[in-house]
Amino acid sequence: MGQSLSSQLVNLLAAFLLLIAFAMLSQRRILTLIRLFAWQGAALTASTLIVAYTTGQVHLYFSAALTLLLKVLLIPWVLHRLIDRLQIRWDVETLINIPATMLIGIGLVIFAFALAAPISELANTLTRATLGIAMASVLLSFLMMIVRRKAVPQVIGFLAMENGLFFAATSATYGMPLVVELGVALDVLVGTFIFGIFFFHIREQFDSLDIRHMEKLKQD
Amino acid sequence: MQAVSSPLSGSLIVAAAWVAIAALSLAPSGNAFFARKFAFPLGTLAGLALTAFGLQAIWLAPEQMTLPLGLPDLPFHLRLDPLAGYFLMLLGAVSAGVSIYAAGYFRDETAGRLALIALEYHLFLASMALVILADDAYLFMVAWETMALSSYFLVTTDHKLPAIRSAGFLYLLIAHLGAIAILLCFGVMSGGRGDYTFDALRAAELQPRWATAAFLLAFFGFGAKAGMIPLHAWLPEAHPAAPSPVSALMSGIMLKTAIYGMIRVIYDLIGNVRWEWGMVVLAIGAGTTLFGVLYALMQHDLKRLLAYHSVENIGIILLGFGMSMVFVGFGHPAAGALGLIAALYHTLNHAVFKALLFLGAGSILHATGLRNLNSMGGLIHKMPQTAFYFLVGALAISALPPLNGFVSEWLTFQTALQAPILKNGVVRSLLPLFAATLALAGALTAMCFVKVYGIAFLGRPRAAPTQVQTAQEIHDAGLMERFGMAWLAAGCFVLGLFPTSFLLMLNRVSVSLTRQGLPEAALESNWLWLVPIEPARASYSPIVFLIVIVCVTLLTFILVHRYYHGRVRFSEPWGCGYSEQTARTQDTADAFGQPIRHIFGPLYLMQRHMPAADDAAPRFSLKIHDRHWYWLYLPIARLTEYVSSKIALLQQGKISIYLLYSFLTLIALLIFVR
Amino acid sequence: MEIALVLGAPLLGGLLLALVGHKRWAPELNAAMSLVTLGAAAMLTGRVIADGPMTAMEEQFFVDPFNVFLVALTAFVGFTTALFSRPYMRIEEHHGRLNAARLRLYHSMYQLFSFTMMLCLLSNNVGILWVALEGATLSTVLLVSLYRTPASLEAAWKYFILCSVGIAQALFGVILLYFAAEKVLGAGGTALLWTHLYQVRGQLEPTVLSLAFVFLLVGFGTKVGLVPLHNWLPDAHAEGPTPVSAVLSGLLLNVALYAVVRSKVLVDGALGHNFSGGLMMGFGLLSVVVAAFLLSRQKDIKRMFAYSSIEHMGIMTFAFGMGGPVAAFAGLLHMTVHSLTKSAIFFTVGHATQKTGTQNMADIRGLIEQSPAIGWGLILGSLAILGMPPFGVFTSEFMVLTTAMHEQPWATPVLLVALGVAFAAIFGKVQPMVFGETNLRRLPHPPALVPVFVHLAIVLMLGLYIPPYLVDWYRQAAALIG
Amino acid sequence: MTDAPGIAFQILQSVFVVFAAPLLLGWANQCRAWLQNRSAPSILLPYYTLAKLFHKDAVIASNASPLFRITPYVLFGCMWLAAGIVPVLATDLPFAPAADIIALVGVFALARVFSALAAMDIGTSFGGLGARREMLIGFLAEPAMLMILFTAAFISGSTQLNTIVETLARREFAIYPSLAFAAVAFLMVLLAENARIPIDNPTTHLELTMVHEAMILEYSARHLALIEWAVAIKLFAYTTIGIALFVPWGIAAAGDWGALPLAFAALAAKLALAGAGLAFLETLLAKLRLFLAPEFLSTAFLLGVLGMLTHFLMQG
Repeated sequence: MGQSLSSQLVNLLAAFLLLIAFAMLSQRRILTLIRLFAWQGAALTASTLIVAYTTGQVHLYFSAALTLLLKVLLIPWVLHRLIDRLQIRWDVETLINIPATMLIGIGLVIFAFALAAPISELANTLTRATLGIAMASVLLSFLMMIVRRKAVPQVIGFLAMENGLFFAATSATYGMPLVVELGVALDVLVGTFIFGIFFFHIREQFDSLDIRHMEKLKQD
Repeated sequence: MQAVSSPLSGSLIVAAAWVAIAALSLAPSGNAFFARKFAFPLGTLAGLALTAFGLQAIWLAPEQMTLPLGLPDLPFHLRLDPLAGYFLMLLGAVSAGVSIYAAGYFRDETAGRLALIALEYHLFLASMALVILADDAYLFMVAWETMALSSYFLVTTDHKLPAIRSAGFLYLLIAHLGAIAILLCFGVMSGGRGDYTFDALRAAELQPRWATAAFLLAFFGFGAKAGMIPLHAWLPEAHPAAPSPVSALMSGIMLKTAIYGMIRVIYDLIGNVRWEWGMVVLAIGAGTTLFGVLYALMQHDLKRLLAYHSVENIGIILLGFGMSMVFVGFGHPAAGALGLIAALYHTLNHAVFKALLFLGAGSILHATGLRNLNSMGGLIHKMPQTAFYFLVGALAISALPPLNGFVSEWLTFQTALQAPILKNGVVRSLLPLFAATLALAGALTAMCFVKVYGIAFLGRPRAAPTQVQTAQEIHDAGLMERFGMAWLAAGCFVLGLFPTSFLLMLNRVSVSLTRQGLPEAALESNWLWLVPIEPARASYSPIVFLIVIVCVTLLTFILVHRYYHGRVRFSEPWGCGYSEQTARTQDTADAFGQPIRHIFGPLYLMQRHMPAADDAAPRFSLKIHDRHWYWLYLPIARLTEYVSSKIALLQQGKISIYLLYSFLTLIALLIFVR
Repeated sequence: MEIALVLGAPLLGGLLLALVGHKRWAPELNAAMSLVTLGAAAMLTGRVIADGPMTAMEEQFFVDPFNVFLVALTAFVGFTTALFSRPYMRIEEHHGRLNAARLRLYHSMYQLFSFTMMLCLLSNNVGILWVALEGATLSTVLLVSLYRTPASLEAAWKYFILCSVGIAQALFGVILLYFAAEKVLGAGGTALLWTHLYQVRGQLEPTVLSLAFVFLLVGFGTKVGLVPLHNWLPDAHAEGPTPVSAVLSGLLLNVALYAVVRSKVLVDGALGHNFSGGLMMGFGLLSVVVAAFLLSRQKDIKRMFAYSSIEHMGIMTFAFGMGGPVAAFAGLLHMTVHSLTKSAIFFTVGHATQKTGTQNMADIRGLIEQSPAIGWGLILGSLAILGMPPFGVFTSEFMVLTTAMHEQPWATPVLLVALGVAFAAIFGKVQPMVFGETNLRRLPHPPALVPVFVHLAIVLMLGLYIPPYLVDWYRQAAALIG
Repeated sequence: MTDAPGIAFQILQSVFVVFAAPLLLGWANQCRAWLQNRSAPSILLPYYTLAKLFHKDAVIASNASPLFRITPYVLFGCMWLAAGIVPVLATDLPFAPAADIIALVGVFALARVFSALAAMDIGTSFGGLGARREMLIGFLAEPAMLMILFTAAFISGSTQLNTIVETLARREFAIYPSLAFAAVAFLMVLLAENARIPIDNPTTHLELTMVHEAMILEYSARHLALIEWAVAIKLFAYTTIGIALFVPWGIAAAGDWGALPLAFAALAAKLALAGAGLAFLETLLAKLRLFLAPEFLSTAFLLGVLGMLTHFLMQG
């Protein structure tokens, strides 16, 4: 696989990643959301693998494996189990209507690209344009967290943001040192479990995972 | 002994001794043994020693010292110059009287309270000494705020009363705001060089704009502590709230540290005084003077009344100080020196007589449990000695010759009469007007103390026996208390009768500050005659005055008794022949102020309840509110409240909104970076 | 060696207590482990002060005066808080707010939290620092919701979401930093090590670093509690158990600020001008002002002191942003005195709320009457935190303000107004709680008040006298920060 | 300053003033009676009254304090001191430097405070009422008086009455508009301070109007005599202050025995005029309501200020 081909592939995957981020932003159904999240993980794994293969960085294979394990398999599975146990299948409600969100999202993408452009010039990696996409998907996930009203989509948004970050790490820098990646992965894993615990606690206390119930602590 | 021989180290040892007494007072022992038996007498001795060191320092060259404490770049600097020496003397002498009084006054406190009082009391004294000794901004601020803090805890000794709590709060708040202004003032003075020793501040040449800013900040900051309007609000609340010896310390000494600070900063550190500053000081001083006395006349709580008089006297000090600044600003340092001397002399005088009056009020409170004048009466029969000392204080504060209050007011008048040497026509004609406010205030003070003395000590007891401890229980002050009062009363006489020696001291202070003192003619006159400028222009001899008046009075007495008989019959009061003369027909404190309320009506915010014609139980009640609350304090409080209510809208509890804040912050910063 | 002990003791403690944390003697074990940490930290400090900075384990850990200072502080406050939490948690159990299982969670997480903070401070690797900071969030989030009340769940949820999102931004910053460093240091391990980054900071790409700093500031700043990223902080402080509030305020915020300051040093080196300082001063000032005005609106005592923490973090951020040896010195000193004072306040607040059974300030009255030690501790602590001399908080504020007067004259009046407003607010609330009439209940266990007065005594001493070796140490640290 | 003739002059003047003072009062009363078409009492009536009072037994309320009993002596002493300071017959008296005009005002204030305190001592309703009214008038009159004195002090550059009188008496005749204002103000203050119409009426004992009399209701016999005498000296002292400030011509220097007869003659003439003028004014004016007193006195104060400002304006 030549440099250009792999860089085209990575770019393609990057575009895919961004597309999924948009899809998540507009998605109303929670199950689909989880599925999209898994797909995003898959794209991330693929791109990591490509970069690893092209550059011959061994630790990136580990990284890819970790991503696959964690973000494609384990976390979606946990989330599935959770919503099964908690019986939440209803449609996702948003605070702002979806077209408006999409418009803002597009604005964010443009902004991220503009921001990343001068930095991308500096990159000597094969995937220079991807930094902008990574940043855009981080921001889109952020936006998603803002507009969602339920706890579970918020968490998915957070995890998607983590995906964007991972993508930035692999595509822009050929991955962080392994020990860091492991640490980050551990944090994500523990975080997910704690989220899970929380869902139960919240559910127990409020009979719902709607975060509107959690607006009691405020200034008056 | 080498260490003690230097006034600076001596003063420092005194301060350390006070701290040590404070620490020992806390030592757990049966019934606070140390605090009860030794703390206050030892504190008195320390005070006397400090008086001696202060007096000594007035005549010596400035002395400096650095302690290995404080900030790494700014260790504690100490300096004792004549100005500091003068104030140390004030602190030592007045506190000696108050401490010995306190030794008796606090005798019957419970152990816990006594230990705390002794701790805070002596820390308070030590911090005041350090304020005066400080020679860098950091030590000054530390001592200054420690002073505020220790006195705050003293004020809130009886914290179970809500009024005392709110008084304490207000006190510490305004003190702290003042301290913030002072800190900012030091910052302005340092002019960005970052050296905060007073030596460096003294050396700094400020642009006029910045010098004016520094002056305003200092004036605000110290004025808040001194209790000038409109920052006085805490004073009439806090001073009465404290136990009486503490009130005496606060009114007598603590307010004076503010005057000290003002003089130190404006004359010594900023330098190059401008006459416009003087006009500001004069305007505020005149307002403070009149406000203080007019509100004092409205009070029926004795300690509150005295507190308002402290406001007034601060105004008088400011008048002298302001005139001094005007003269110095216009380039008449000799006249300026006279004003400064007048202000400083009044500072000492007020310290002495106000402490005396507060102690007297404390004795009344102890004996009768009363602070309300409307319930007092006839105490001169039960506590004749206290009555005598209080009379001395009352005459002194009313600026009556030959006591001390008169001398300093006289000097202030003399300063005002220097006005013709000024070139500026407006200022020249304004100065005597400021003197007129002083005259008015003096006369009103006399009225007020006729009221106080006449109602508290003279006449017949007003309160029903149930309100007071039964008549037998009312006793004169104890030995220690009387000793303290006698010391201060003697001070009133000494300061009133021998002003010339103090004039020389103050001249030295003035020379050390402004390099200019009184004219030669003034200094050459002998101890008998107080001559501020030259004998032909003005002179006053309290000794001759006293001797003549005593001789004449005695002569009259002897002549009358020699040539006529001394027969006396006693009977019921005549009272124009009216038969129904009960104690309730006497004037009350409120009634006494009635003409003033009538004349100065618009000044007061009155809440009056008049009995109707057919009231079965007619009651008259009157509440006077301070207008400053309504145009200054409450609006500021409301503004703060409003701003914070708007800021609180940021926090609505919605996590999405919070995330949005983070998001927007991020975006905004990213745009900013681009 | 000492490093291993400093890190190992709390980690081991966390694991042990996960097993036995519900036993009767668990609080003592907790305190003992903290004591071991403290001892190790003291040894480490002694060594660093004597021998200068050092690294360990293939440069993965390093110690210099700056972080060893925080290590010592963290270990000390961690230990005193463990002492305080001994009776405190027992009383909570006695009052039926907690059960044995939760206590086990608490003790275990307390140690793990210490571990993450120590890791964060000692790690030479920016990435590990990030991981540890995220770990600190994860270990405390369950502590915040320990009582499982609706309010505590809500607080913990907000804490978790806001901090995780915030810290994710920091990760992006780290990636950008790595991206820039990689060009100079080459891919691999060394490009994320502070020591190496510090050496080559002049060669790093300025555009990337300024971008990285924005992400790092927003990320770590969320944990510092900078306005407007602070919204999790009051909730988390108010709803968690008081020892947790004490360590959050006293330690975690410091650690987060430590991360910000480290980043600033790099970015300043790369940019050659005070870009990051400007941002920090802006955030610091905003935090001070907003927090000061919000103080007066608080009804919950812990919440109020949480805002006070925001205010003080603002002051420190401002000081570090201003830069220069004096301001940095002041910032470090302020970290110290704030940690000590604020944790002391939380100790007294904890017992006060236990006595009254409420955190509502309107219902707490007359502490000084019933339990003089708590009352005095609270009012002296409050006055100290408000910057009243002779307490040490004033010392550092004095240095910050006087430096600001010639570095940033415009900011000084703003700071002073905010300090005045804060004074009125806090003091106005504390005084009625301390003074006045009272009817409080007795506590089933004697409260631990020695830590309160030890802290206050140290703060008082720092207000009057800073020992030369401490000055020396701070100066070395300040020189590193610049 | 303290030479023998000076001291002789001082003693002479002091004794003279004390014994001449009731005469002025008698003269004024006589004039007033004439003006009001009444048959006049003897000019010596005040002396008879004093003699009568001194011979009576004193009656004192049983709850009187020592303050009550020493007050008459203090009052008398104060007034005597004042009379010794004012240059009545001669300037350069040896006691004069002991007190300048400000101290003089202080002496009057001291006397006022003592009389007010004594009034409140017995605890009758009238005493308090009188004291309150007296202090009210006092606080209004005192600043006005100071303003007047300041005007004179500015002209002569001194607050020593001596110097003022010498400056004014020895100078070439000139019209000082400022002094004109001051003179009118002084007259008003004099009326108020000496409890004359329109502020007070020395002959009334109506509770609605009396001020000074209300304060001394409880006094009798020798105490009352001393007070009445002191009142007479006060009037005399005020009149002579007025003379010294506004028409000082003819005064002798201390020790100058030759100038003394002329000084006596000039003083007698001036006092006779002043007494007659006082009686004339009291006949012409009606007693003011008590609450118009502040208006009256603030007018005096303003005139004093105006005089002072005029001085500064004219002087340029």
